[in-house]
Amino acid sequence: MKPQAPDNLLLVSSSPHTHSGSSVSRIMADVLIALIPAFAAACWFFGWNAVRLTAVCVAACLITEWLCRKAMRRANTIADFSAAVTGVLLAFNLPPDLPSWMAIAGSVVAIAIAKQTFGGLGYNPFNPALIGRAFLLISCTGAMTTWSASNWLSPDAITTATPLSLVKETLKTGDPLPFTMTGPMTWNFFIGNMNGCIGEVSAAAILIGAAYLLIRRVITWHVPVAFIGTVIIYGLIHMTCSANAMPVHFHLLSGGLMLGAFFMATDMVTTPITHIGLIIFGIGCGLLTMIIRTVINGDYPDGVSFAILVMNAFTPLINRACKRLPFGRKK
Amino acid sequence: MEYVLLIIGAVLVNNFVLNRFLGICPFLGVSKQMSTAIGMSGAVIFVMGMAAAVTWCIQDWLLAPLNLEYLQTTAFILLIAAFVQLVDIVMKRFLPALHGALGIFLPLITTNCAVLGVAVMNVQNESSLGISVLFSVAAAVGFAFALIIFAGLREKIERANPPRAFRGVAIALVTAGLLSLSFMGFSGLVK
Amino acid sequence: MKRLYAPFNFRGGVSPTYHKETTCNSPLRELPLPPLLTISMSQHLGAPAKPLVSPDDTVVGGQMIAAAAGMISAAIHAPTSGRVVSIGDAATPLGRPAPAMVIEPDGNHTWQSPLPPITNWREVAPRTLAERVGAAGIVGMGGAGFPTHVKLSPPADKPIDTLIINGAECEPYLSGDNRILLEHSAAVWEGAAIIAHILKATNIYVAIEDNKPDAVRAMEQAIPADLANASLCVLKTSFPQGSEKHQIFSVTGRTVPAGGLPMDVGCVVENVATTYAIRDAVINGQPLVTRSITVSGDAVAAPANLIAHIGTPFSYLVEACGGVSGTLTKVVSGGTMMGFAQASLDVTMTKTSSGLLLLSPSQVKQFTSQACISCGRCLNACPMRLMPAELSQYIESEDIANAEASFVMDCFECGSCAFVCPAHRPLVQHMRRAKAIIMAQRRAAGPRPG
Amino acid sequence: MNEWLTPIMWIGGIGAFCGGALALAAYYLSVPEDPRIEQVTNELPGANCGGCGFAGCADYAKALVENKTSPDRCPVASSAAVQAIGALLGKAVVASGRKVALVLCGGCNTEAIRHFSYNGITDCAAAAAIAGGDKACSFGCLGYGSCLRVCPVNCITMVDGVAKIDSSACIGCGKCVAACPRNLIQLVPEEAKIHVLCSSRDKGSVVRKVCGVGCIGCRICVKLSDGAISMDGFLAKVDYTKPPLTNEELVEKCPGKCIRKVG
Repeated sequence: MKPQAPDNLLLVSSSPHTHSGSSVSRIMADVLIALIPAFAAACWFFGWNAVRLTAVCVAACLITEWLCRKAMRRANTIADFSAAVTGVLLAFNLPPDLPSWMAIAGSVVAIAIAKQTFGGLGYNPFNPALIGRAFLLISCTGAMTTWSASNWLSPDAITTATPLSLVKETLKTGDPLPFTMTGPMTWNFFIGNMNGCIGEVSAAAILIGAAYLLIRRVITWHVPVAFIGTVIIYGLIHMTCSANAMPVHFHLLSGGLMLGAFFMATDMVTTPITHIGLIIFGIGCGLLTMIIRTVINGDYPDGVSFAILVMNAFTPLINRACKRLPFGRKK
Repeated sequence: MEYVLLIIGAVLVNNFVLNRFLGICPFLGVSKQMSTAIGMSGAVIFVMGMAAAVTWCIQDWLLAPLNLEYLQTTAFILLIAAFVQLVDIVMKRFLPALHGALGIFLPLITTNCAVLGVAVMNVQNESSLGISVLFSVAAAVGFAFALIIFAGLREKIERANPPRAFRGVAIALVTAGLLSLSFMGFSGLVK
Repeated sequence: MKRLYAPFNFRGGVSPTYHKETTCNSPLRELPLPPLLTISMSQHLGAPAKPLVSPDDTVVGGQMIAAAAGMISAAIHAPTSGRVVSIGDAATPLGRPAPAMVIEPDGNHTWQSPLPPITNWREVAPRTLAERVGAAGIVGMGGAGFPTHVKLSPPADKPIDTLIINGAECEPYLSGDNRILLEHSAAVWEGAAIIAHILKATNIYVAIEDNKPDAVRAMEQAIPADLANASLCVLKTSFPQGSEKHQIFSVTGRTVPAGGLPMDVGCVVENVATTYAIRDAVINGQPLVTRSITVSGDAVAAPANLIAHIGTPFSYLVEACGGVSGTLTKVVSGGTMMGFAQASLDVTMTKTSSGLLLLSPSQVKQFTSQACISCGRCLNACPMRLMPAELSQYIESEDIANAEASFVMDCFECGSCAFVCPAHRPLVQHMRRAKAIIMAQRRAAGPRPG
Repeated sequence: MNEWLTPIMWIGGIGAFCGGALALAAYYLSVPEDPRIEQVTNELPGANCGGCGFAGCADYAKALVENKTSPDRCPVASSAAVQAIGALLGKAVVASGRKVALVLCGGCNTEAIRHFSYNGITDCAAAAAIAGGDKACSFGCLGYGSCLRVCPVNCITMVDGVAKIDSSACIGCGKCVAACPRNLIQLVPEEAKIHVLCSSRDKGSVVRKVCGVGCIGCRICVKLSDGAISMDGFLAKVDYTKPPLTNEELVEKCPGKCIRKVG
């Protein structure tokens, strides 16, 4: 006769037997909520294309994630929303006219290669969305740097470049700066009325989302402050050294700086873990961004995504260097 | 300023490993541990600097005057091979711990295309002896830079949980590819 | 005037939901003897006690039934008169089985304490009093179970100037210490005075978290006029405020060095229940055979604070509180942060059982551990300023040497890291595992020099 | 000089110079190394399993040559290899027969009960530290695979909550023996096929409550086995120093169903 186990087995686990209730999916959901204002701004400025790209990227990311987990015979992780966050962030880093198939290709690379190859969320050394973008930028350079005309300059000066690339191209040919940051121009830049990737144009919308993340304590101030602070300091020094320098607020409001500083460089998985490490990370991002932006010979007008990726590579080294001493221990 | 640009160019922009894809074998081989990566970095910087000097002397004092430039590759390989063997013997005698740590990879520098590559590049650029050595050392520092970053990353991915098919070198190669992708952002900064 | 607010507060820590309102107003109630007592020989930190009686012997209440085995050990006394049924292995609340003595009470409760009362303790040598504490089998009743007489006999080169009576009770649900502070305020002060006399300590603090205003008021009013330098220290409510090292920091600003003891910075911390037991042992000559225990949780019908005999089965405590209500999924001995989950209710209480929690499915979630997303929350929560995220990854990849180099041995398993972890990683269990492996390695390597 | 002689001369000259320099360096800077280390390393299996207690085959070979250990420490090497090493070192060695690891527990999920449900890390030692482990039998295999993870040849699988070792693939390195917190794994001679698959020292009445295939201490096997099985308290144990058991009657007659033929 076989022994019978009692009907109602008690659950036994290690302490603690209570939990704060936080979860990965809650964190990712907060990031998605924080991206809503930027999405609204994208829809306002780019219309149907913003919806199309975001939908395509999110769908492609989710499907890729599902397929990868299936192929690896592991538990499904769509429910933690991390793939959705990657999809939205990737979409926000794409120009409005990018063909859908390219967006899909970028999403597949982001999830399949940059994330699931390493075993999924938590193991990836690089930010998947940024890998997707860098992949597209290098493989489909033309499409990734084509911008539909918008009215961010005066209507008679319609241009098909982002402010950053316009500045860089002009300086490369030796011409003076193409425009000055007047009051209305700054306002346009701030609300997002300019050419650029769909989610990065509106600093105002991103700041609203960032405030939500800070209040919800999903992100800490360290990376954004160090990142943006470094950009400001570098920008000020650059202005005093060079006659052909754009003002600091141009650098703050153009390109992917705001989106990068608040949403990409704060990705927990790929950034250092200690506060000091995060500050070093932010400073590194700021420096590299400005080097790529201001060295005229460079191939790329904006350096935010590459700067963050390079600093992602440095993250293990920063973690190694920034260990802290426990309570009661001395050097 | 020219020298600074030369160094930045060799380290960041035209990095031997991440941009020119030279020296991949030791890059993958010794990056598993930070300690060996640092040891290897030292060895490569030393060997590349010295090899540049030796090959420059052979090129400018022997091959060029005798119009034997077509022997360049053969002569360089011969010299570098002998030189690395010498370093190996000296290190085994005087730095046995480092020698043990580097293991097979020190002799592998012999056939490392990065060493030959830098020597050939110096000839192509018609650099002076000083510039040749500086460029070689900078290139080696770039190699070391990439190697150490990669060692840090590998310690992280060592703890990752890739699917069975990607375990080991496969995931290391994927990571190296992504690292290279990240460094593409520097392209064009320095010619 | 004697109330002061803690001038410091340790860094880190968490704020769990305390659930104290269920029992904090329920007075201590004495529980009758159960039909069988199973008294573990391992009720304290250190070597298990050596039984002094054999099966079928009869014992009287207060009789020493097991003697301390070595320096770090404690004596055990019979809670009542009766017959020794058997001595054999039994489960302990800490999980590991240990030798235990089963006593069947005879119902007469004949009591004959071997310890004469000492009422004039002020004239008695500190050494004699410390020996009395040892003879009464008193151990740290906050949870660690460190034999108290050892703590009260510091070496001559470590003078003690500060005594802190730990009334923080920072664990969720528990309110036994709170009740002692409220109901026996004067006795706790007297106990504190005895300990201060033993240690020749000049400053006495009773430290209470600010979520127990009643206890603070009661203790403030009860400060004896003749006790110089005694004050009531109100601490910020934060887990783990009850940890010795952190309480010393909060109260005095002193940092106990890693691997060191409070006596290294001239402090001794005693739990409220221990202080009360010390007073009983000295003034009434009572060995430690009962203790306060909070029976709480949402799966028990009538949560209460009880005074129960050591060796009482948990099932008996539950019955005394109206039995199980609803679905019972988890039984925890101690608090929810650092307590131990029990395999069954057959386990019996010991000198360190401060609480028995019965939790329903709504309070207990089963989690699957995910990969660390390095959010860094555990770093902010860790009161020892460790890096649990990193440590757990080392341990997961079996890199115990690196974990040791990253100070895993400094972890005291408070659970703050696992409490905040969004990936639900069993961080404490990882730490425990690494610590066990390292301890085994150290034992195998033999005693370390020095 | 003609077109082909010049390059040959120069390359030859450079080569000769380098060769000379190397020869000199090798001569003056050489580090003496015992040639037997390499020979011994060649004889070792090269599995680098660490079963000998050294950091790998080369390390073991070095220790062997330096006379710090004995050649029979390698669990993997064939007896011929051990003899060869002994010959190299000038030592007489008696090679022991091949040993394989065996899990002495048959309490799978359908036979042995679990008395609570465990939620935590998948590691036997960690699980055993919490309320004594979830298997009701305090001697039984917990099934959280600590042995499986340390096996250098991946020959352990978890079958229905109990570790099973593929004896044909096992190299007998003994890592799993050390990894099991319940000390259930033992190295047994490969020829032995009939085993007592139980390690419970509990009384029969206790065993019956928690496991359907546990040793109840009935002693029937002791009588049948002609001294090859003896009682250790309430547990029957096979004496593996005696010739392997062949009597299949043991398997049929065991009332606890814990004597089984394996492999």
